[in-house]
Amino acid sequence: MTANLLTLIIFVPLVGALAVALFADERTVWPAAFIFSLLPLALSIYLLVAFNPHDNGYQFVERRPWIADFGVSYHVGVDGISLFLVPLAALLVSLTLLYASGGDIDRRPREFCFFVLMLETGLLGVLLAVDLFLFYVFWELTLIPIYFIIGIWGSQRRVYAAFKFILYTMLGSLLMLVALIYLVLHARGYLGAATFDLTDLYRVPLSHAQARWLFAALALGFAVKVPVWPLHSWLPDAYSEAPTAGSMLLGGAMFQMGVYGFLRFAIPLFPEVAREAAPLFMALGVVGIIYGALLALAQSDLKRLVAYASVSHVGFVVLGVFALDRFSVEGAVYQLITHGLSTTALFMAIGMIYLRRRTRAIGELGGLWRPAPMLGAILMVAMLSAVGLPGLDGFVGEFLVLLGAYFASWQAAALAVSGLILGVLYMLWAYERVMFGPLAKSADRGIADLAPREVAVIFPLIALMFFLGLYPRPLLRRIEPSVVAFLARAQAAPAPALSFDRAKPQEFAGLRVVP
Amino acid sequence: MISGTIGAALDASWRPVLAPAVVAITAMAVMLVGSRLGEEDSEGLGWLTFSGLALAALCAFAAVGRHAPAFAGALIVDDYTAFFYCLIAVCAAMVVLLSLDYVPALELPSTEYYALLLSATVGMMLLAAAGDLIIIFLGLETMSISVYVMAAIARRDPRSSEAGLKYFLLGAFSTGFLLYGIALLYGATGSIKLEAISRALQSSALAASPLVLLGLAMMLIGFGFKVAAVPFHAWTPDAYEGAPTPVTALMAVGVKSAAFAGFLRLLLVYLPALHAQWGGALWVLAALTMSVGNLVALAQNNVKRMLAYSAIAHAGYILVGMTAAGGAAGAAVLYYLLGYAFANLGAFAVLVAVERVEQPGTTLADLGGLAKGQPMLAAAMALFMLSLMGLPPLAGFVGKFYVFSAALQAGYVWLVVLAALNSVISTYYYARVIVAMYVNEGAERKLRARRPGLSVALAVAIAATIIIGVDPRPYVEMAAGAYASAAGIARSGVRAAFLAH
Amino acid sequence: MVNGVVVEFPALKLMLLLPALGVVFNLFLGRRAGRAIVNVVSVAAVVGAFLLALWALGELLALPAGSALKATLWSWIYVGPLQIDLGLRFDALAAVMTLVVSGVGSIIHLYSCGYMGEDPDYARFFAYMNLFTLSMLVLVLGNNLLFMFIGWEGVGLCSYLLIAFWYDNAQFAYNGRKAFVVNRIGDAGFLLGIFALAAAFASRGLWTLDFAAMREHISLVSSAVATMAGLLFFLGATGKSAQIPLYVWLPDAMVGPTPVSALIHAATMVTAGVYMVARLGFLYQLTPATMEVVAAVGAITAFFAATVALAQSDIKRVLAYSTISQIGYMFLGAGAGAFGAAIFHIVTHAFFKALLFLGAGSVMHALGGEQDMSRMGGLRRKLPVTHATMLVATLAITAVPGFSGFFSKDEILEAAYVSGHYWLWGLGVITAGLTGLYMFRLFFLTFYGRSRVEAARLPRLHESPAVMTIPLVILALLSLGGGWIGLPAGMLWGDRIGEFLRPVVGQVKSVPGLEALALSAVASAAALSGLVLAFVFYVAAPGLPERAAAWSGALYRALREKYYVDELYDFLVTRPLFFLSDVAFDRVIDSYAIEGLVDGAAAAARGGAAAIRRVETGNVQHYALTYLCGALAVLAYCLYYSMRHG
Amino acid sequence: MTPVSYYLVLGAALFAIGVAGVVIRRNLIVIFMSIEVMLNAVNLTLVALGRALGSTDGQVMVFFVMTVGAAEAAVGLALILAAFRSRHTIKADELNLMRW
Repeated sequence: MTANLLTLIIFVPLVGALAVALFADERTVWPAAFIFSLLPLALSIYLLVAFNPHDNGYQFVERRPWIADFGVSYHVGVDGISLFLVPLAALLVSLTLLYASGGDIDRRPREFCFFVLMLETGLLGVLLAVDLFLFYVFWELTLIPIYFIIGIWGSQRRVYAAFKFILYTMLGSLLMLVALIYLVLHARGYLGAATFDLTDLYRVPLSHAQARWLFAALALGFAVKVPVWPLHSWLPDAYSEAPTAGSMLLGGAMFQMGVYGFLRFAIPLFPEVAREAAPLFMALGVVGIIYGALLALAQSDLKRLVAYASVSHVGFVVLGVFALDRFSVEGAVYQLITHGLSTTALFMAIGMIYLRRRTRAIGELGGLWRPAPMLGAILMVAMLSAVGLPGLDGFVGEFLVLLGAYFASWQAAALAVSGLILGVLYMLWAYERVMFGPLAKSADRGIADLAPREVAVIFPLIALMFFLGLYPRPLLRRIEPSVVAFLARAQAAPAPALSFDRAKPQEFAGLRVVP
Repeated sequence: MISGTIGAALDASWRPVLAPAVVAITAMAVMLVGSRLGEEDSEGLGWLTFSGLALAALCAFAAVGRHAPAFAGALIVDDYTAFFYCLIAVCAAMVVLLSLDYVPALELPSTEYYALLLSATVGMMLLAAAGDLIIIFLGLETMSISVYVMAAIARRDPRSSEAGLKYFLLGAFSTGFLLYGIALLYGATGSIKLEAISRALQSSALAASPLVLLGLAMMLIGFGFKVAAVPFHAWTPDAYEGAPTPVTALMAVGVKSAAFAGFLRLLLVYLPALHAQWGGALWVLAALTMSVGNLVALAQNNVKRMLAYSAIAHAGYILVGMTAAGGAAGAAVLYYLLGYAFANLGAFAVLVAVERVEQPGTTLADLGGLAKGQPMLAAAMALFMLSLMGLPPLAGFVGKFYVFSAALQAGYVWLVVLAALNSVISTYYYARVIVAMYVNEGAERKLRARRPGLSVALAVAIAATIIIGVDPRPYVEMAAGAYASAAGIARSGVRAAFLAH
Repeated sequence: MVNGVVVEFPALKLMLLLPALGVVFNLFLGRRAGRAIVNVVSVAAVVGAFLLALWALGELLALPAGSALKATLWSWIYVGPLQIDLGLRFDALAAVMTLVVSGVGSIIHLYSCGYMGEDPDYARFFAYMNLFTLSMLVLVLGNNLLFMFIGWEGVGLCSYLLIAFWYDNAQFAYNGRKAFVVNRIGDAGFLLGIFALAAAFASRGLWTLDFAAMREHISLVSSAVATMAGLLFFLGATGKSAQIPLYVWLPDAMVGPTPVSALIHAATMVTAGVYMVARLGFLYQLTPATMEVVAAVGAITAFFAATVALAQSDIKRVLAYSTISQIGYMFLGAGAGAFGAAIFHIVTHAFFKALLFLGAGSVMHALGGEQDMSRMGGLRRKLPVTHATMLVATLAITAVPGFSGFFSKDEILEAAYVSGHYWLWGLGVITAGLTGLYMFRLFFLTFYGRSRVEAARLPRLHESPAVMTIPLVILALLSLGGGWIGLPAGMLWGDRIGEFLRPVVGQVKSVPGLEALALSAVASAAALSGLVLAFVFYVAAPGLPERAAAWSGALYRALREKYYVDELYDFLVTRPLFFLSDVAFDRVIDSYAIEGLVDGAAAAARGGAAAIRRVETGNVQHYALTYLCGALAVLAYCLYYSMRHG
Repeated sequence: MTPVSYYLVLGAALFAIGVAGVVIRRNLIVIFMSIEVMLNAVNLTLVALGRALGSTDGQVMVFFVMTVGAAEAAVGLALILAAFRSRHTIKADELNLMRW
């Protein structure tokens, strides 16, 4: 099984998607989809167990030619950076399906399950691809399902949000594609053969100008996805218009893609430029932290609030990645996991409120703790995790990020810390207005507390928050070697500045007729 | 096998025209049979046409593996020709499948319809195989005149006759330019044979002569019209919108492929010496075509008209590839046409399936709620839109990928960036179709009972769109081989250029 | 430290486990188990911790001075060279704090069983209380800064939860959040302090946040870094310990249940800042400037809060300001280098201030929740036990010689004087007088004079049940005798607590006996004169306060309105922040600038499309014209080309 | 002997006249006639060039053009007729059912 483990993990959901779409009926579709989503989860847990924590390279590598002539191969592998994101994505998809079946998705369940499972394949593929072409294919593959999920099951302005999302993402990804092709063509001049293999492309020397443009194109694609301020404006719309299940996937499992892109591709491929751009991105990260927090403070819709809070939190991640410090990068990777958990839990809790009250407007709610203390408690834990209370998961990553950022630039860390203060302010203010205070509206009085199935859905997340907050060591241990390897690349001296041989492409461009 | 037998039975010199000959004979057969049959038997005629085209597609293989002029250089037989024979025959056959429903429903005159379809196909094939300027002209006109009539064939629909008329007037107008170009080129080089022209232009003195330049410009203009390049595109939306839907499909796929076949052979294979001259013009045309096509498509509510602008936009992408020139570009364009053809045919097939008899033409509103009533049709349409959008792993993506590669390889970075930005714009209008089908509610409508032919066409289009994208290798090989054979360079030469070994 | 040994003592883990189990039990089973079982479990958890602490103390005392007990829960954050464990360290300083936390905590838990006797949410209450105990123990036992930070933020969280315990009241919820947010400001400073310190050590190759290791290698830290880190940590301390400028949350925190005020907002949590400063004494000693700041902020806060306390009519609010004032003393002591004295004052303060709050709680319990002193008076006969115990506490806080507060406060003032902070010493002495005045004002207004209790409440007026009065008595005894563990050096058994703490917090130079006596006399005189003044104002001549208030006019209003500091903060911080967030960012920058750019691009594309499609007029001749224009352009290009190259 | 350039210029002038006619005249029949003028201008050019080059290709070409022109004429007139039947007009600018 180990030989094809990653392939199984990636494609079992796709098989499930097709099976569900073709064979399931309204009654069996939810359990079927859920079971199909459990398979990759189980496999990825096996992956965790079997992973060798001392190896800093790719493990479980599978490599076979695909479009061999163009150097495209089906090359997948897992390292410490992606190791935990895989089971996380699988878990979140399972929980999303479980949650969605409870009333959140009330129509066209078959299509929904199809898209969610297809999305899972895309997500896992993005995390596991080592070949740039393969990566790009999966990257785009995630786009369509979530577009449908927002567009079909979203709320009022869903179409607008879906368009905004897809146009933003396409803008980034198509320029990225251009850059990737350019890079590969350029690399062929050195390697003798075209290759999309990441490990080969590391060896290609680039002129500074080339590296700068290529980095810019890749960074744009990834920055949109993260999103890095000021490219965030799709996010509040997408997060708030999507159905709860969609928000959970977007906020919990998809935001990692952009950061992952930086970690895996943009920075290691162009370390020199990345180092140059690092101060800029750190600054953008800090601006994002404060900007997102201030905007979250101004929101009157719970989902929009969490959306802007996400902008703020990914600011920490960006800061951590670009501080290019061992602590901060490891913290950023850790935050990829923890932010996914807390955002998912927050959206889930908000969804539970919405199912009961049919509103997400903070002003319409109040005093919900009285009728629904369990819901209140869960929302509290999720919020505390999000604001980085020590002892919960969010703190570990935030601490490491800030520590590393402090080493890189104490000013950045000092400014970023204000995000922690504002975080408590907007989260607890919203919490206070929703959960505390008198029961103002008669509609609030009758609402039910969590049903057992809802507890079952959210409990794994809460448990993980405590576990990851109190015992991060096993994760950090496995992440570390890959982070060290990443930093070694990121700090590497520029490749020997060979002069680029322009003659080679000319040969092809000016194909002459043989008389 | 069949092709082998037939091929062996015939004189070798007939091989190059085997496929068009089969089509032409079928056309005559259709006219003969059709005159004996009543209109109610149109489906039988359709199947007759289909089998002729299928046979022609097989016969196309008779041309494979050779590179030789035939009929004193009037036609060129090589893998390139075979590729386009095959592509054109398949496209035409698919259009027949689309028409099986449509012709009786709109009460079109079936005999004339199928005969014209076949003669248009003959013209396309000739254009693809043309080795001299006369055949280029003849092929173009055979194709065009047939299609003018086909566009106007729905006599009860005033828009159809208007479409035909406009197409005809502008087409004839454009023919004047093309012809003038032919005349000038002939005057400058003293030959109408492409080989000879190409040889003559090797001398730089001649290449710089104003006569050559003017001729080249006129040819660009003429072909620009046929491939719907901006600013010679104005006929496209009206003709596409007014023509009966299967005819629109033929225009979007067959006419376009054939025009590009001729255009590509002329410029890339025989006039690379003038690349310095036409490259810049094509650069501008490509940029304009992409941008205008995509932008105006944003504003369309009629799906056929939207697809017309989308066709313009795709012509722009193909022109990007042509601008790059070289082996990689040639192969990329061929591959692109392949993927583009099936996605478009599929989209038109869906339109045929959902179109109402009393009101031809489909607006976005008409697609509302399609996903609920006709989930398979909607899914298929979504797939085609995604392929046209250029999303992996569908054929449209790989095509774009190769075209971009070729252009980047030749150093046209900004043109490719512009193409990428245009692709972003295109996302919007393709996605709008998906939104219409999946998000919007529509009135419940009963669709015509579909004949199996249309379902077959849809299935083929779906399968091709996926397969060509997921495992592009054999098709890339095919495209690269075809172009290599035409360009007279070793197949490995193109491989070296286009692929990596 | 010099001769000390470190001994593994696994029972320390148990000390955390007990309250943790209490939390889990109360949260998940509390409602089902019923009130009696919840009471027993919750109190037992804390008492158990107290007994364990006593056991550990016994072990510790058996070891040579400067020894410590330790235990490690598990490894926590390990990244590269930085290895942070969840480690516990029970040295003299931790021992004192642990005993106070679990000891006073036990008493207050016991009291709560009575006080919360009718509240339906008892399970949640005790869950929070146990969680608080757990966090506080983590705070004092943590052997490194980061583990301590878990407790540090944990107590802040519990404080928030307990202030907002009666969440139906929107104001209470607001006050809870205010406390948390203000605390977080301090916490941010704490965190930055950690970074500064870690970076300073790391730059010299030492990767640690462990107190013992840092203390040992503190010489690696330059004094500039020490100053910066010290100030950052002190910012954290001002948040947690309600000092200027971050004290504003504490008076508002009084809306929580009274046992909470006693335990969290008087006895333990608010002194965490002092504990932290003492714990980091080795750092502060490197940087005299920071010490000055600490001392000055302490003394000024002490004075400032005391003046405000003079004019408040809410009994708990007076106590809150008195807490702020007393903690100011502690910082004065710490800033003067007398960390031992500061800790000593934590201990005595825990006794008498807890007692004061519990007494106030008892009064409120009797009056059905009344907190306004203008509706009390003459209660001494109805509430004899409360009255007696409150008297002891008031005498203790006033620092009347012999009572516990006297010894600790005396040590602090002496240290301030000895270290040359004469101005601050003077301020401390004046504050001592003010303390006597406002505390006895409280005492007299509550228990003496004419009864101003609302008639409706009179019939139900009763002394509290035994479960509440017994804790009062215990605390009264402690307030009375608790100071005797730290007599001036040379007197009877001398300064036991000071000697016990010395290996951890260091020693202050003392002054000759006679001079010390004089200093004590001055302070005591000030305190007693405050007492007498209060007697005159509120017992002998009850009309006087009103006249004094009228006479002082603006000053009195300023005092009553707490110097308008809340309003000032509102104007300077809160409103600008919300304006920035709501108007500047949400409505202008995000909606217009960023969103506008995006929607503008979309609109431009649509506009372009609308413009270009107009070319497509439907008139075939226009098409021909377009075509012609294109053709001419191509021809022109060719001409241009041939002219340039031909 | 008349230089070939005379013919070429005449051809170009005729072509331009044809183009102008297509763009300017509103009557569909006249537009169509203008197109014929364009074709014949090219024919003239071809013949002249063929003669100048001494090759027959030009003349051969002209035959084909004439043939195709005849086909176009047939088809074109039929289309104009069809349009007239349905719309009762042969004004180019009135045929604008489809636009934008």
